[in-house]
Amino acid sequence: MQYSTKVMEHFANPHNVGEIPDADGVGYVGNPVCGDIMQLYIKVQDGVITDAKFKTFGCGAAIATSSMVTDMVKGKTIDEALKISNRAVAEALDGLPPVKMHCSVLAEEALASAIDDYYKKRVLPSPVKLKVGHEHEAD
Amino acid sequence: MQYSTKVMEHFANPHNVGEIPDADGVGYVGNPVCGDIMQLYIKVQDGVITDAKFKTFGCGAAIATSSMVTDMVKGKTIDEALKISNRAVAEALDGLPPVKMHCSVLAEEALASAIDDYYKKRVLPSPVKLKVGHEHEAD
Amino acid sequence: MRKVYFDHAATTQPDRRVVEAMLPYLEETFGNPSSIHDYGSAAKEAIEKARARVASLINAARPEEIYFTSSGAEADNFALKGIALGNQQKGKHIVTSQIEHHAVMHSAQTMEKWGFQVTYVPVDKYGVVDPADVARAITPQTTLVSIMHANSEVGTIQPIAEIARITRERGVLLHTDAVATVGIIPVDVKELGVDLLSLSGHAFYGPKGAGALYVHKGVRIVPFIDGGVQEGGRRAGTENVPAIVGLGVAAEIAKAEVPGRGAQLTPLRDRLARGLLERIDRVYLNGHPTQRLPSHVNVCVEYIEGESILLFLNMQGVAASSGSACTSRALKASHVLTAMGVDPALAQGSLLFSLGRGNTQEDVDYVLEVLPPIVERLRQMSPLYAARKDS
Amino acid sequence: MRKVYFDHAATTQPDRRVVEAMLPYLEETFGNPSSIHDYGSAAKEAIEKARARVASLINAARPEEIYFTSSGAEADNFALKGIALGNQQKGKHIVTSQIEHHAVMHSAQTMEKWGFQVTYVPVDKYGVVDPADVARAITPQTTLVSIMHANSEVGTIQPIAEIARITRERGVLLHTDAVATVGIIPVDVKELGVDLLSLSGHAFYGPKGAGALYVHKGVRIVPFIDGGVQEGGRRAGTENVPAIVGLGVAAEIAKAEVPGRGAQLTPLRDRLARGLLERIDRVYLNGHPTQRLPSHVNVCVEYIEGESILLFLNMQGVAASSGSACTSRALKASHVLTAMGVDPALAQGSLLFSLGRGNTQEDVDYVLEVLPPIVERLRQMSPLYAARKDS
Ligand SMILES: Cc1ncc(COP(=O)(O)O)c(C=O)c1O
Ligand SMILES: Cc1ncc(COP(=O)(O)O)c(C=O)c1O
Repeated sequence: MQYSTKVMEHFANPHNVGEIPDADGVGYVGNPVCGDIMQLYIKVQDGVITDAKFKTFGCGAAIATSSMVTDMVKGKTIDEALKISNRAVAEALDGLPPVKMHCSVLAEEALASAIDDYYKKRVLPSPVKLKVGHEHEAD
Repeated sequence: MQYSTKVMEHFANPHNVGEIPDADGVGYVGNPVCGDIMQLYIKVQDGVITDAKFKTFGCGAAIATSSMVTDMVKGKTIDEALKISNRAVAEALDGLPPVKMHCSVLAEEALASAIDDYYKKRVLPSPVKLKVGHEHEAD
Repeated sequence: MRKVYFDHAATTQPDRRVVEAMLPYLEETFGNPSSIHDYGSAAKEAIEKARARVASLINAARPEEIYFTSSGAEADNFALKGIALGNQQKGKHIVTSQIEHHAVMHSAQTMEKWGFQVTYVPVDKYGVVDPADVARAITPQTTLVSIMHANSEVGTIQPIAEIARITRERGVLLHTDAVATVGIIPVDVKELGVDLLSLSGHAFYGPKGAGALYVHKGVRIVPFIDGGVQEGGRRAGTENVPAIVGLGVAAEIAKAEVPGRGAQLTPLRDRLARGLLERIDRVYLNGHPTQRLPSHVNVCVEYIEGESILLFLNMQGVAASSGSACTSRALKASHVLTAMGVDPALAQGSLLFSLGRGNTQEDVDYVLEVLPPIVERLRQMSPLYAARKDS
Repeated sequence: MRKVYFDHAATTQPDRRVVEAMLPYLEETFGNPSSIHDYGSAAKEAIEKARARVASLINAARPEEIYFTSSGAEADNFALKGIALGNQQKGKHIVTSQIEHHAVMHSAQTMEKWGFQVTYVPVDKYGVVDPADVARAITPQTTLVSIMHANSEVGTIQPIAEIARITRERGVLLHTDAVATVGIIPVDVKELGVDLLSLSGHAFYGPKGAGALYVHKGVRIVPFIDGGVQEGGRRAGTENVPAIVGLGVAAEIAKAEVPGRGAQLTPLRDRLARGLLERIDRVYLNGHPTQRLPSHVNVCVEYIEGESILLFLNMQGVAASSGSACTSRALKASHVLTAMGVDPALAQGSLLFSLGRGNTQEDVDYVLEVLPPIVERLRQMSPLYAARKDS
């Protein structure tokens, strides 16, 4: 498989694996039939994401993008985090094989889903437009 | 080219090349468009073919079958000669590649044409049924 | 680190004798077999010798019944499209199964776009086609039935001889994709009763770049690659002489060695299968318990995904696959497991260990040692595993 | 006896560096490029490197525009059938010429059976297609024009860039069969302006078993060999890794050497052509006097037939051909010479000497020495020669 060294590093030793029991937002995207599920937990303080963790069922790229996106959001404001595109995640991993780009999309969506959950939990209008009817439809 | 040794011998040093100026019968079959022409001369004495010669325009197999058929008819009666089939010529050459079998047909036809000419010259009814409308139609 | 190659279903390492036989044809004896000079004749002779050897391996009556192709996939395309197009005045219906290799399946789908009807017969949970289903699927318009000899993912062997009795009675041609069996287990076209059979050199210690289609004499088939007069006018393109020579030698070696290969592989296969079931919970064996190749162990590991397991195995020196090599870069679950009724989520965790003649008991034991911790680690990362423990 | 190989149009001897580059992939690095382990990655990397090299040789913008095939013939079939079937919603008409290689011509004829319309544009007596004829042949239903870059029998080079201006203006795709030119003379897909281009490794000191089709990005083409996801899903079958590696190295070598090859071959070609005309009466040179390959000398020798000359030449150690290797075992006169208006009887006496980089002036002089007595001898046997002398 033509994964970059960076992808393989994050796959072999992923950062931020686990759950946050008292998370402020939890995202859950994908489904087992498609072969990828990401569960992403965020902790938010004063509009800033202070911690992020994930659990992922999926291929090497799915695990690596989960690891990378949780790294990237930490310390960012919610608004900044929402601007992290799937391309940015892929680029931070020195690229993904074309057939694996959907994993970076999933990572972006998992993050959006977690932020959406954060707003919902606080009964605030969510700025997140979740994609529906997509192959990896938000749960 | 998968010619037998026998074919190559007859091709490289063909027997009976030439013309018989006072031939008793001359056959001429094939046409240049098809890539093969055989001209076959016979000398007949008391119903026996005493000599045969040929000139051929054509591939290796055309030349080798000409050489072989002229060898085979010498000393044979007309009736015996008419029984020489194209298969017999091909077998005498230890076989021909499938795409070259038509050359042995041409040799059979050249012989038939020469015998037919022999009867015609003597104003006798010819026992030969020349094939017409064939790719190598008798001339 | 130990290196264990358990991906013989994807490709095999060419035999040293195969490679050595090829070498002169890579450089010295380089003529075009169609040329009518000594360079050409030498090449032509070499491919005719190879043709006879391949014919002999599968017990074909005549070497001319063997048409060389560039791969098993090309042989499959040739068989399906060549027969369907060549016999369409009789009808435009073909029958195949739901578990064929993509080369057959996608050829059939292409033919549907061309206006042909295709029936895809199902399989049971072991991956076996029921000959009665084939019999029911045949209509007066049917020209061809194509059922693979053994499935390359799960190793299940199909009842081809039984199916052949039906196709013969019904006057329908029978093709079998035998890429997974030729050179691995005994294959005899007369015993099987097939009209066409695909094989591929690299599947049995031969070279890449050479496969073949057996076409029984008299069968009406149109060329797939149009062009010159090579292969009796039925397959154009300058012949890949070195690869064809290599295929011939691989066939010769296989003829001698195949009878012994099962006896070597079966105990290893069974040790591996048993070990996996014992050491890892929630692991399921796929395929038929007895009607199976001696080489294949296909399992589903619940809660995790196949590729991630393979990547970790690779870091430990173990080469395996998640099923068909052709789909291992694709996204969807194996169509074979799906057809067998395996739950789609479970099918994502499929692993294929395909053994070959170089493998030893130490290889098996090494895999049994390194795999359980990998599975455990990935399960710890899996939301499905967590959810299952919660419930 | 001296050995002279003058049949480079049929095939060439692979370069030593090509063969050496292939060796590791025959045995050691045997993985399937689709496999996701180190064995697979090593193979995958090797073919991607080769792809970049082939792209560079023909100045393709992107390596992904190169699809590996098993031969030039397969590339031609892929181009014609893949484009015609992939774009049939636009129309079912294609334009080609009367002098194409059989791989193109017979593909076009097959497509006629499938209900496509094909226009075969003529050539002039030098074998040149008139771009105005192509322009006239294009209809609103036309999807593809396929005109070869240089004819492999007579060596005439076609005005592809001019034709490209027309096809681009008319919104029609342009394919060129460049098997006779890539690696022999400079070929640049951007300068030519083509959308698709076929090439073949064994034509330019590369291995048999590897060709390629260049497909400009965005062009709609359906797969020819259906199956797995190899070659971006556009060409199935396990890749012939060693041959592809060899093709890559041949491309790299050609990139460096092609600029010099013309200068080496042209004087030899001209010496041979001049010598034949001087030493044998009733010999006619075929092809264009200047717009021609540096390698080809094609002549017709009146009153005798080509194969018999070739057999005698072979006995003297000289390997030549009567035209396309694909037809040299067939019966009919060359369709190329016929399209050029050569008298059919004369066309039976066609000879092609195709020179390559190993050839020397001594080779040329040797042929000029041995050929005249052969011609004389066969003419003495020929009834046509006798008839001509009589008249
Ligand atoms: C112009 C041309 N096209 C196509 C081909 C077929 O290529 P291959 O021999 O690789 O099948 C040839 C073969 O020499 C050729 O000369
Ligand atoms: C059953 C089956 N059919 C066809 C093929 C395709 O053969 P090839 O890899 O030679 O293209 C394979 C490949 O492994 C296979 O397993």
